[in-house]
Amino acid sequence: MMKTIHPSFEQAVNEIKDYSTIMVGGFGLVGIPENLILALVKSKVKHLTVISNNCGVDDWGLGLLLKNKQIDKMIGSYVGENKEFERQVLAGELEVELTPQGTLAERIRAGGAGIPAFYTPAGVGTPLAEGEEVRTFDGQEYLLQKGLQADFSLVRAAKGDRYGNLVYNKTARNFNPMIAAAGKVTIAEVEELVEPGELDPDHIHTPGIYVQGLIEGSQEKRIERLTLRQ
Amino acid sequence: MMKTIHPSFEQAVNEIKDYSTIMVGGFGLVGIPENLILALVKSKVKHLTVISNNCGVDDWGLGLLLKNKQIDKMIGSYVGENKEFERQVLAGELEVELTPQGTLAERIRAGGAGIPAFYTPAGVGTPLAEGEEVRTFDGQEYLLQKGLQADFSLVRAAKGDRYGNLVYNKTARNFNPMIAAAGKVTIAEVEELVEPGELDPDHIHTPGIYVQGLIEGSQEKRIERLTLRQ
Amino acid sequence: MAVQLDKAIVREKIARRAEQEIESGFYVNLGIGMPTMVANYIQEDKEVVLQSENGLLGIGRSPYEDEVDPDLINAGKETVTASVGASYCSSAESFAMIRGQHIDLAILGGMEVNEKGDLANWMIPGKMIKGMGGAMDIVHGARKIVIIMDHVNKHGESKILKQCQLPLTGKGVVDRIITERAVIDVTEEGLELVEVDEGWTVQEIKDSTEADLKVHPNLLEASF
Amino acid sequence: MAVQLDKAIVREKIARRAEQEIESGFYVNLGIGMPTMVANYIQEDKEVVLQSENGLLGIGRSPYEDEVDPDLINAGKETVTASVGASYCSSAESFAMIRGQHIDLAILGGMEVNEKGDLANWMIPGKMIKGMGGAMDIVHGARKIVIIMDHVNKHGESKILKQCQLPLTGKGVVDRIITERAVIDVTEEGLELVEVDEGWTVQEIKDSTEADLKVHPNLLEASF
Repeated sequence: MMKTIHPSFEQAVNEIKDYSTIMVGGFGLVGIPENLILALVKSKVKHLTVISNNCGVDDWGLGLLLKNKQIDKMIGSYVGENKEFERQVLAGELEVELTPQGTLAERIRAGGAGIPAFYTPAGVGTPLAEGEEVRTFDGQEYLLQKGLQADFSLVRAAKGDRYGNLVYNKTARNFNPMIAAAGKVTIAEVEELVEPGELDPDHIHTPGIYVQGLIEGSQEKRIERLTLRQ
Repeated sequence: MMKTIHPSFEQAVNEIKDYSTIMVGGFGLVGIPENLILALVKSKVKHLTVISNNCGVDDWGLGLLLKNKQIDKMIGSYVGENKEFERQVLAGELEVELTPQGTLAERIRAGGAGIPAFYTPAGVGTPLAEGEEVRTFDGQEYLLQKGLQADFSLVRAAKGDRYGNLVYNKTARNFNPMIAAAGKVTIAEVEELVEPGELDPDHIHTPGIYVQGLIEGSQEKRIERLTLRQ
Repeated sequence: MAVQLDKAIVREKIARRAEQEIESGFYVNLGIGMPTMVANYIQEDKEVVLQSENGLLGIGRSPYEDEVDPDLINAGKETVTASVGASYCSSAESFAMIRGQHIDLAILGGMEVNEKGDLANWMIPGKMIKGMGGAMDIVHGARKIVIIMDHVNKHGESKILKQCQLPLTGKGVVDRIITERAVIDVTEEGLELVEVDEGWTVQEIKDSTEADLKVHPNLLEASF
Repeated sequence: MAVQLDKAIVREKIARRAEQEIESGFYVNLGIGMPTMVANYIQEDKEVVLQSENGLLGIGRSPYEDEVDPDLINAGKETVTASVGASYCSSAESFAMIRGQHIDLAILGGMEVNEKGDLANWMIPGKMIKGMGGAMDIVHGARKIVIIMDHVNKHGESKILKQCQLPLTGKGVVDRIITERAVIDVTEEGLELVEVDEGWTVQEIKDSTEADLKVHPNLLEASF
């Protein structure tokens, strides 16, 4: 069915209020909803809890929200590309919860899929297991991990139709499908908005049921580590 | 990388021995690996534990294995289409474990994904919860469910390439992707075998890593309930 | 013959009333059997997406003969078409949608419902167990669960009980019951009669219902 | 300058030896940094599929300038191409592959390994925490875990210890350690020296290794 097509990025993020928990798709700078993030920066909404694999770089992606001190807490797996991140953590301005990447992906998937908790081997015998529930199945130890949900999910897709169906391009898929499903309200920034019926029903990565609003946006697609064949 | 392309269905199921646990894709008669099942019937392998959503009908699909008394135990969600099934259960010849369909799908997915156990609301407060672990998260009760794996998984796809990448057609996808991932050895019956590179890498439903062997087969595709527009 | 005609009329009446539960913008799962019939009565001005738990989001109408694809069925194993904008997915993804509460409404059949919203609709002890299919997942997944069924069984006994006698499908899962006689809501304080069909009095509904019924202050009479 | 050259030679030597762990027919995950270099030395007659945990099964060579797609990177965030027969997937599916033990081999970097195969490679207390990325999942997922690292740290101290001092990435997860001096297996009875590089004696390896080393009866000397 027809979803909201937002007239501007400002309006797309308009409902996101202080103290919201947001999930943001992407791995590094690949597959991030660039313009939705820029709109959040402009909105000056603050005290956000952000769930995303990384936290951008100092001058792009979620790094911009960070620089603007809009983030209170970050849940991710790798935040090493960002100096301001380090500064804020050491200064006690930013709370950080680091979680293994596969655990993060599965926790988000579980959140969208109505699975409250599951067991995974990652983290057993490490500092992550301290104070956590460890349980043995078939002689192997596993950690209990809980599903994650968000008030708002921001994702980026290559194409989206007006019914909210999304397809992603190459490794820009990454965390986007699970994040789309785990948000109470999911807003998709698409490179190309198409009509229902234009996407092959066998090729849709995110079914429209998970998406509440869409907006077309043109992407800079900054490259973090250009590596060429010599 | 190049996977085994079996020269015959007999050879494709050759490794399956008595007392094996096998998973078989399909929902009703849709998406079942017809010829692999027929080859299993011919092989006379017995004492099988079969994990599949349904158990075919009396004269087609897994119903043929059943009629041949090759199945000791069946794990599925709905077996109501099969009179021989009823007879064998009442005669104590067949053990049956019924599990909610969504729980079955998730247990198989967990088995392939290295998740030993997870919690789900389905079955709480019903006879299924008797003797099982019930646990409360955020005020809601959930049942612990364990992942399922198989010695052999038999799936059917519309297309497969020689690297084992598979794509499914419409609702013939159903349980096949999870079953492909949860088998120690997965054999795919494909309607069309193509060369690596012919399938769009963005459209592959089952990555080749999950598939050990393939064989091309032509399908009858019997229809259980032909329903036409008047 | 007369009885059968009555049965068809009763089923249509229930299906038409159940259709009113569907709001434009809803994603809906319809159970096998009578609930599937509800699709025939969905008003054209409503935008509704029907989900089938075997991996189809966007069930279309039944196919013409030359449109039949044996790979395209609904959860009742009937041949269907896909609507414009539909998508296919695996059973795991399909139940992720359901379990994750992305479906707005499920309309399911019932054998028994009790005062606390417990539902029994999957097995009769002593009869062959067919299996629960997706029902146990759906009753915990969809945001609203509406049960449609005959008010009484073939012996004339109430199917709306103080306590379910049959093994449960789910505990405290039902939001509303629609029968050919009445619409009853499950509330924190028990069952509440909200609508009575024409030809029935409140007293007759109470008399044919084993469970206790409060009457909604704004009860609709002769409502459908 | 001489030191840097030495470093490059050492890294290449380790990478070339690590390549020998890869059998034709393997699905392999290569960690960020030195492990990624191993890809450059994979012999052409081996059929190998490289997995990248950000959702690519089938990493190809680096792109020429006109082939660069900003949407196509490896887990080290470097631009790559996809090999013929590759496929893309979500991060959840990618780690399902890993956790479900579908990856034959992972080659990862290490800071410390101990006698029981414990690995530390993600954080140094007091220094900024960057995060563990996918390492904690991979060490429990791939069927064989090979750690490649310098034999000693920049102070000349052994990185192969009786007890790891740094916070662990995984407990009892390492199968084999490859350094520029030796190849050491983790066995039920502790560490076992299986190969010694040319220019080193068994005694020198023992002296530069804090952990106890048994010597394999068929030890290979000057092996790489």
